Amino acid sequence: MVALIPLLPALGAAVNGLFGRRYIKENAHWVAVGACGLSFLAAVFTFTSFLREPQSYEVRMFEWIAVDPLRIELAFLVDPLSMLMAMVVTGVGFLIHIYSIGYMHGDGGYHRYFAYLNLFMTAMLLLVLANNYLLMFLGWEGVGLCSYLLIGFWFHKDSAANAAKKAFLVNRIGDAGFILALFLIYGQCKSLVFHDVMSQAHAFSTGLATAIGILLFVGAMGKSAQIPLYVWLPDAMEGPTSVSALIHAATMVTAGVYMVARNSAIYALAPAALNFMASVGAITALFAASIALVQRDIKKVLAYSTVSQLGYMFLSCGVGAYVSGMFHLMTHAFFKGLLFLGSGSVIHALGGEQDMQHMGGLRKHMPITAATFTIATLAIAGIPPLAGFWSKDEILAETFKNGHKLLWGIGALTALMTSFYMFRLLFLTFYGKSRVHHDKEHHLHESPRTITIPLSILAFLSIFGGVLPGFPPERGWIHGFLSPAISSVHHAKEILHGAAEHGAHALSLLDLTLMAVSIGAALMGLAAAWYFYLIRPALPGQWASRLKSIHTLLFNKYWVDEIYLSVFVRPLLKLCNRLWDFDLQGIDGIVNGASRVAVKSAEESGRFDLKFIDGVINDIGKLFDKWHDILRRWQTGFVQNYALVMVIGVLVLATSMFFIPYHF
Amino acid sequence: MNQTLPNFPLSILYPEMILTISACVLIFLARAFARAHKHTLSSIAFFSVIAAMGCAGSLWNFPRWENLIEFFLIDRYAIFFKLVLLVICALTILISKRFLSDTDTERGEYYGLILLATIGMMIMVSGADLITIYLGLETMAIASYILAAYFRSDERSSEAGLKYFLLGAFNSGIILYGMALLYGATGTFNLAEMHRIVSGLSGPAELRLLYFSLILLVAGFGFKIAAVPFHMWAPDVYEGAPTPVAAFLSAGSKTASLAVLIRVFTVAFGLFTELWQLWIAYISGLTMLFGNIAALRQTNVKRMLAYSSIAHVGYMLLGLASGIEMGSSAVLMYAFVYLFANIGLFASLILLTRNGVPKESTADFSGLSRRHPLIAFAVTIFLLSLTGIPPTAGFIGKFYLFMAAVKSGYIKLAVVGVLASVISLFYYMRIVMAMYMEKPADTDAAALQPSTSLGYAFSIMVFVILAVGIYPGPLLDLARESLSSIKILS
Amino acid sequence: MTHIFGTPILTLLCFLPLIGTLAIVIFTRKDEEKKIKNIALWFSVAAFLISLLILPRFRTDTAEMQFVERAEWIPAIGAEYLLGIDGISILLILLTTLLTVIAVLSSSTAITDRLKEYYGSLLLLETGMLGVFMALDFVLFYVFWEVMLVPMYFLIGIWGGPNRLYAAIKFFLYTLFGSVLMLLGILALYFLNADPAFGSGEHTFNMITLFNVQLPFHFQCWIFAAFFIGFAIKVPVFPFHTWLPDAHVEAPTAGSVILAGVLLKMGTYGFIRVCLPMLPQASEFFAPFVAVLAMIGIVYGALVAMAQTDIKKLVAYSSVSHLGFVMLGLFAMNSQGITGGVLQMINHGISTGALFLLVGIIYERRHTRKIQEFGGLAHVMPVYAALFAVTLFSSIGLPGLNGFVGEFLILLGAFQKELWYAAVAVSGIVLGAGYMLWLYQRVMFGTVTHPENKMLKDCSRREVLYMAPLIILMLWIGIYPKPYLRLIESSVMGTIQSLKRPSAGPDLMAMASQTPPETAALI
Amino acid sequence: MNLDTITLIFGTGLFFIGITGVLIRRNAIVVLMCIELILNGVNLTFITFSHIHGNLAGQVAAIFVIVVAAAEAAVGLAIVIAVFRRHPSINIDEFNVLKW
Repeated sequence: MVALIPLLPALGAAVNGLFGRRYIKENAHWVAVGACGLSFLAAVFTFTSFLREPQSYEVRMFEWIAVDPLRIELAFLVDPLSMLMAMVVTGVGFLIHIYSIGYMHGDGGYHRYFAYLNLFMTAMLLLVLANNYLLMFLGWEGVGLCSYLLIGFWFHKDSAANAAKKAFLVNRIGDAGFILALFLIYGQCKSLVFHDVMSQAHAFSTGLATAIGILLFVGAMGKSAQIPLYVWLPDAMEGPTSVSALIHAATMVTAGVYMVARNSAIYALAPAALNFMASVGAITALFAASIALVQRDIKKVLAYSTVSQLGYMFLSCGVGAYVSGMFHLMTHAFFKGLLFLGSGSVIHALGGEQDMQHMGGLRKHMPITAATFTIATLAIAGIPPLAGFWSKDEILAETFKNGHKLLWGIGALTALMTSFYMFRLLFLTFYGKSRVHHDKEHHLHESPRTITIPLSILAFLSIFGGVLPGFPPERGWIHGFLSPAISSVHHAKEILHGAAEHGAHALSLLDLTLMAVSIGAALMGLAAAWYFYLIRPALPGQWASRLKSIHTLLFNKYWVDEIYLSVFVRPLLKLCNRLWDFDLQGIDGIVNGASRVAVKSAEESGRFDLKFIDGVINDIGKLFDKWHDILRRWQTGFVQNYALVMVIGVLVLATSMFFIPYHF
Repeated sequence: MNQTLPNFPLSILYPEMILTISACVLIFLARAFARAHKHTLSSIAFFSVIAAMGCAGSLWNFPRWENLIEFFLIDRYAIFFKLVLLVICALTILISKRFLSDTDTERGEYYGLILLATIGMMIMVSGADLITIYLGLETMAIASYILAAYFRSDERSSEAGLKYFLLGAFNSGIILYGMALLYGATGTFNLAEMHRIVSGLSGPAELRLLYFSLILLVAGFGFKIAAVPFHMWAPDVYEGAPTPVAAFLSAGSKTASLAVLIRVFTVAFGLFTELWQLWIAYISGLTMLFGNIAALRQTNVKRMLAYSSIAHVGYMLLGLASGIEMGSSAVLMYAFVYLFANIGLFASLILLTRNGVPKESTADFSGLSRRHPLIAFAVTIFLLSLTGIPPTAGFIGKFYLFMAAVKSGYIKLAVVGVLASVISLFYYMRIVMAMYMEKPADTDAAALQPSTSLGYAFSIMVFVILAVGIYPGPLLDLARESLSSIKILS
Repeated sequence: MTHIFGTPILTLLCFLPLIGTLAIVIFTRKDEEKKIKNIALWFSVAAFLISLLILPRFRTDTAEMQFVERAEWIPAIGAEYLLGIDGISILLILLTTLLTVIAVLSSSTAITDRLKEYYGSLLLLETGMLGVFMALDFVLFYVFWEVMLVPMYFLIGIWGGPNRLYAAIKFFLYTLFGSVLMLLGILALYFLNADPAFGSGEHTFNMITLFNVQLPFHFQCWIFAAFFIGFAIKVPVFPFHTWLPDAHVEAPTAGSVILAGVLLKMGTYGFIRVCLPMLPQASEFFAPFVAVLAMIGIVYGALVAMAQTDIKKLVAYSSVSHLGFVMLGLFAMNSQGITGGVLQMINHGISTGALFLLVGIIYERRHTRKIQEFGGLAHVMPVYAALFAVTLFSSIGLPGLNGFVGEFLILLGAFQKELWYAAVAVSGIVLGAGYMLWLYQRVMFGTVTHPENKMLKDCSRREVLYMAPLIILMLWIGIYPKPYLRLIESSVMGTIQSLKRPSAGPDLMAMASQTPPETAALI
Repeated sequence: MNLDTITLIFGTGLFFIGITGVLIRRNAIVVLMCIELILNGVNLTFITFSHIHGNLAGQVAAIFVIVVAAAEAAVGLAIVIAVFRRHPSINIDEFNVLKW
């Protein structure tokens, strides 16, 4: 049953991939959605049976790579963490599949799109269900591949093709870290199965654990778009919006968080790695949020917002609150998925327009989209009692309680900014006066039902996702469900932090204060956005010109892309060209570099003006040619010279007795 | 030398006698045949060589091959070389026919001189006595001078003859002086006796004489086999001489002189083995390098072949330097293997000659594969064999040589050797390139028609090269056996 | 055991293509194109089927040579006709026969001139390659090793690109240079083995006997150096690689496929067949040196590939990089490394072979390989783009495809040998993705900029047919490599066992000084 | 210094004079004569050694050499004449069509 979860989408992908172009064409969605739906059902089935009997188990398929003593199986692990992820992935995935039917309708690569999407589901499910690191890595790279394919789905656009390549390459850098971590783990444990590694993790030295932790986090940086490897995610918005929702918001980008949570046992031994992770997370959150403040492209804002929210998740994991991180991962999947889908609905309605300056007042034309979008905005901004509030607040609280006051401050500030830019987005898009081009205005329409139904379902989840599994969430079902998977870490954390846990059992005054701060931040952001964009729409422009330097800096995203380009990419290419020159001239030349002198001296003697007629062998050839020329010039044609050479030969032989130690 | 001729079976002299009679017939009675019977001339020559070959072969198991006549040995070593020389002679006759009729110079003297030179060579390899050797050598040399200058009307041929003669005669003087000193040191001309006496020599004066005679003989025979630095005549003579003559000289006179060199040095200079091996080693290295580098960009294929034959002598000397047992049998092997490819290439030059106009540049080979694929294939096999690429005989020859060199510890020399053969690949492959990868140079290049005799020659040579390359065992055994007969002499 | 259906199977397999060559030469006329092609195809398919026939009888539980065939050849020097295979060679043999079939198929429209010579050379080449992988006698090995140079030289030189003469002679010269040094190494081994102090005391070129030779360290080093140059040029290991781009670029498609797919493997095969088992201590000693060269090759190859403007050249340089991985794996000298190295040999044969085929497909249509001449091909040739994509991802080691399994094992092996090896090599993976994806973007993505490209036909049925087995293999090895790994396993273990063999100790060194001059001279 | 030594020295002298002549004289005929000088030097040496060793072998050799030298000279002159027919000079340094 577990095997079916990834297998079904794989089949769907294969069918659509092989036969889509010729035979299936417009009906590709039946295959894809069917496969995904069945996969979801399988996940639900597994999940419920797991709930009945909450005991982790592994399902072995076959031996994948076996070279003594390395044995790696294709096997699945069913435990709370993987089940939660599987549910999120298949659930959200299924919704987005449905959404895509409407969204991608009429696209030339319809079957291709669904094949990729199914392939993505397979890879992602392998990633979350894997029972060992290598299989996880397979999924990890697999989702990268699908991300590449889907970002570049409209490959006729150069920007899309570039973005796809960038995504894959940046991810590969991260993957390099991942795989090195994998080697370190194997070197220590002689196994790559999670279970074996976790049971031996306590024996890791701090240094090793830190190295592994940081390398794994490098992998996560790539996949989950953290500084400095976040640059691909904003560009990834070149793909279809449904893809952005599924891959670049709800599922794939959160793989890093999942992976970190999966390795909690190792991180527990590496406080330095944790601190590093928390700091990176917090800085990323703030950094991305600040960029999001001024972006005009609706998807770009959402993209930076995703980066920022992912920063939150790593902050959470970094301070040891893995469960909170996972919780936020789940709620984020709901509301960010919803936001993207909503924006997709808008873009769809506007015929591809993504600039918010050409939107406004869309509420009237597309009520369902507007309503669900508003819900999602409220959720992400952290307005209680929506889902986002609970998870975000929990992260901030955990950060504060674990003693990272500065990080908490950053987090709170980010929350304020999040609220501001999200409401800015909401107001600019759906409220206020319409700035839509006139020729587009009368085309405006609400999206078809395949789009609105997923929106509604996600909206529901965004509202209740936080409290549905129990109130307050900290003591709710999810936490109870997840903590066994991360129990080892709690154990370790107790050793590390002593009694840090004790406050979690009741809503203390501290909790309430922190909660108030985050609500306050959210509301402040809301109010500011309201003032700026609904009451005084001229104000943002004025501020922008007044704070021109900051605005330019933010608007250009700190020029990070440009810096990367000039610091890494261009020099690398230059190096490549240099090396090529070297290859053309150098290596063959080096071989006889020393002998060149001989050639030179031969040339100097003036008689030789040889062109290399055949040009057949480069420099060695030339060298021999020179010698050839010298040697054959000895052959003067004069008989007496020949006789002289003979006589000299005899004389040399005769005198050699003085040099050869030979005794009569 | 107060020997009365013993009662020996005349059959041991049959090969030489057959050839002599045939040569006399050809030279003196050629006029009688007139021009109408051109086929007869070459047929007489060819079949007498075949008959001689048969007689020589039948001597292989001759029961008492030690000192039957004191100055004329019929040991397996001699027979092996006689057979090789007769093969060379036969092939030369086969390839000459077309060339001579093309240039309208087919005369009895030509074949007669070829046979005479062969007789000289055969006497050389049978020589058990310095005087016999000298006589054989001069018989060969005088005939070759004339052959080189055979095209009287051709400036280049005459010049080649003149140069060959002047230098050859000069060299005879050197060899003779070496022999005189050797005689002075030992008081005998007989090699076997010399061997006995030399091992007992102790007086410094005698040793010094021996030493200088060694130097002179190295130079003298070095000249004959065209080893650096005594090689200078070879390129000019081969280029100028008529093509079949060049083939004959580069294969025959070299092989014969090498045979004598091995015999004289191993037998007479056993005392100095290490010394002359060292010299030969140096000469070998120089020769390999020089020959190959000088051949590198020759556009005249004949001249290129001249240099390449110098280079191949270098390889053979490598074997000689590597000791008596394995090294010398490798030399025998190589000499045999080399002759086919070498004559084959000269033959291809003959084939290209059109209406008496020599086509000797690399460019003349262009597009040969389209004009005559089989010939192109054969030439490729010859070239591969010369380079030493399996599955040709040349590979086995080189392999065995390098094996001997490694065995006796001449690693550096072996490295030089293998690198030199890599260099040689370059110029050999240029011909392959021209044949297969370039368009025919002249537009009227119709399909080439090899004459029957040339066709036979080509087939024989290709067959032998491939057969020896694939299954060299018998030849190796043959070479070893013939060499072991030298030891019986000593 | 050695006979299947009453025939000595290896001999049959090895010489079947040669018979094909002769059949073409003798029984066809120049203008009977169809007949020539059919003969070539059937003979290559027959060879492939025979190689498959071997598979079920192949025992995976032993490192011994199997199907050994033995006959007298040159008794005077102890050379025999000795064939046999083990787990390493059988895979390479299968790869060879498969790629030859594909090469024949892929040539049917690409080659229009001098078909007789072409297919004859191709089949002759196959005999040479198979012989190298089967020969267990050094002389025989060397003979096959050289024999295959000649047809390859012709393939490049006659049917190659504009600069083919240069490329052909360069290929020939480089390889010959290497192999003659190898020859000296072989001879040295031969004579040292004849010394009872080190080996079996007999004069033999039998590799199985020579596996047990135990040489003193300094002998090993010299012999290793000789073999190293021979094999490294073939592989090619940086900095001996400069012949490769030229040869690849100029060779016709089938030539490149065979060259990349099989010929390069002969170098690595040589390392694993000769250097590791016969010269264990020297291998151990030189391993860091080789590993460094391999790593330079990995990174350097990738970087230079990135600068290329010619697709084929790019693929050629990528081979330098990939073969660097193989070398790194082999010289990690542990089970994962060597297994990965061997598997990667196969993988590289499949994926780079496929890449060359793909390049050939568009070259045939457009007669250019310049990257800037293309763009947006995915619009006009969707199937082609898809095939290219799978191949490309296989080449850059995407998990789930064949390249990953090999690379992972290699990296794991390298990591266990020396931590930083893996760290450096991993960068090669990143760069590999870089140049390949950039290539793909420039060729496939974007809009169709050149009007000539608008009318390009997508892959024909024949082209898909010969790509299909490669694609299937990529997926198969990627997802379920176990059968392949099992084939390799015992032989690799055997190699590792022999690596642990002690060298001739100091007491033997003392004996060496009293050995006969023939060995003492080597010192 | 006995007679043998003197004749030996004399023979050697002839030999070297001949060699020098070959190396420096340009006229083909003169070179031919110098070669004869070499051979005569050799003959003298043979005969002297024959005397020293007390056997006849050396003298026999000398006779052989004289005979062969005559033949050689005949052939050589013929060649020189053949060349002279085409070329109005017998200066051997003017014959260098064949070189390099």
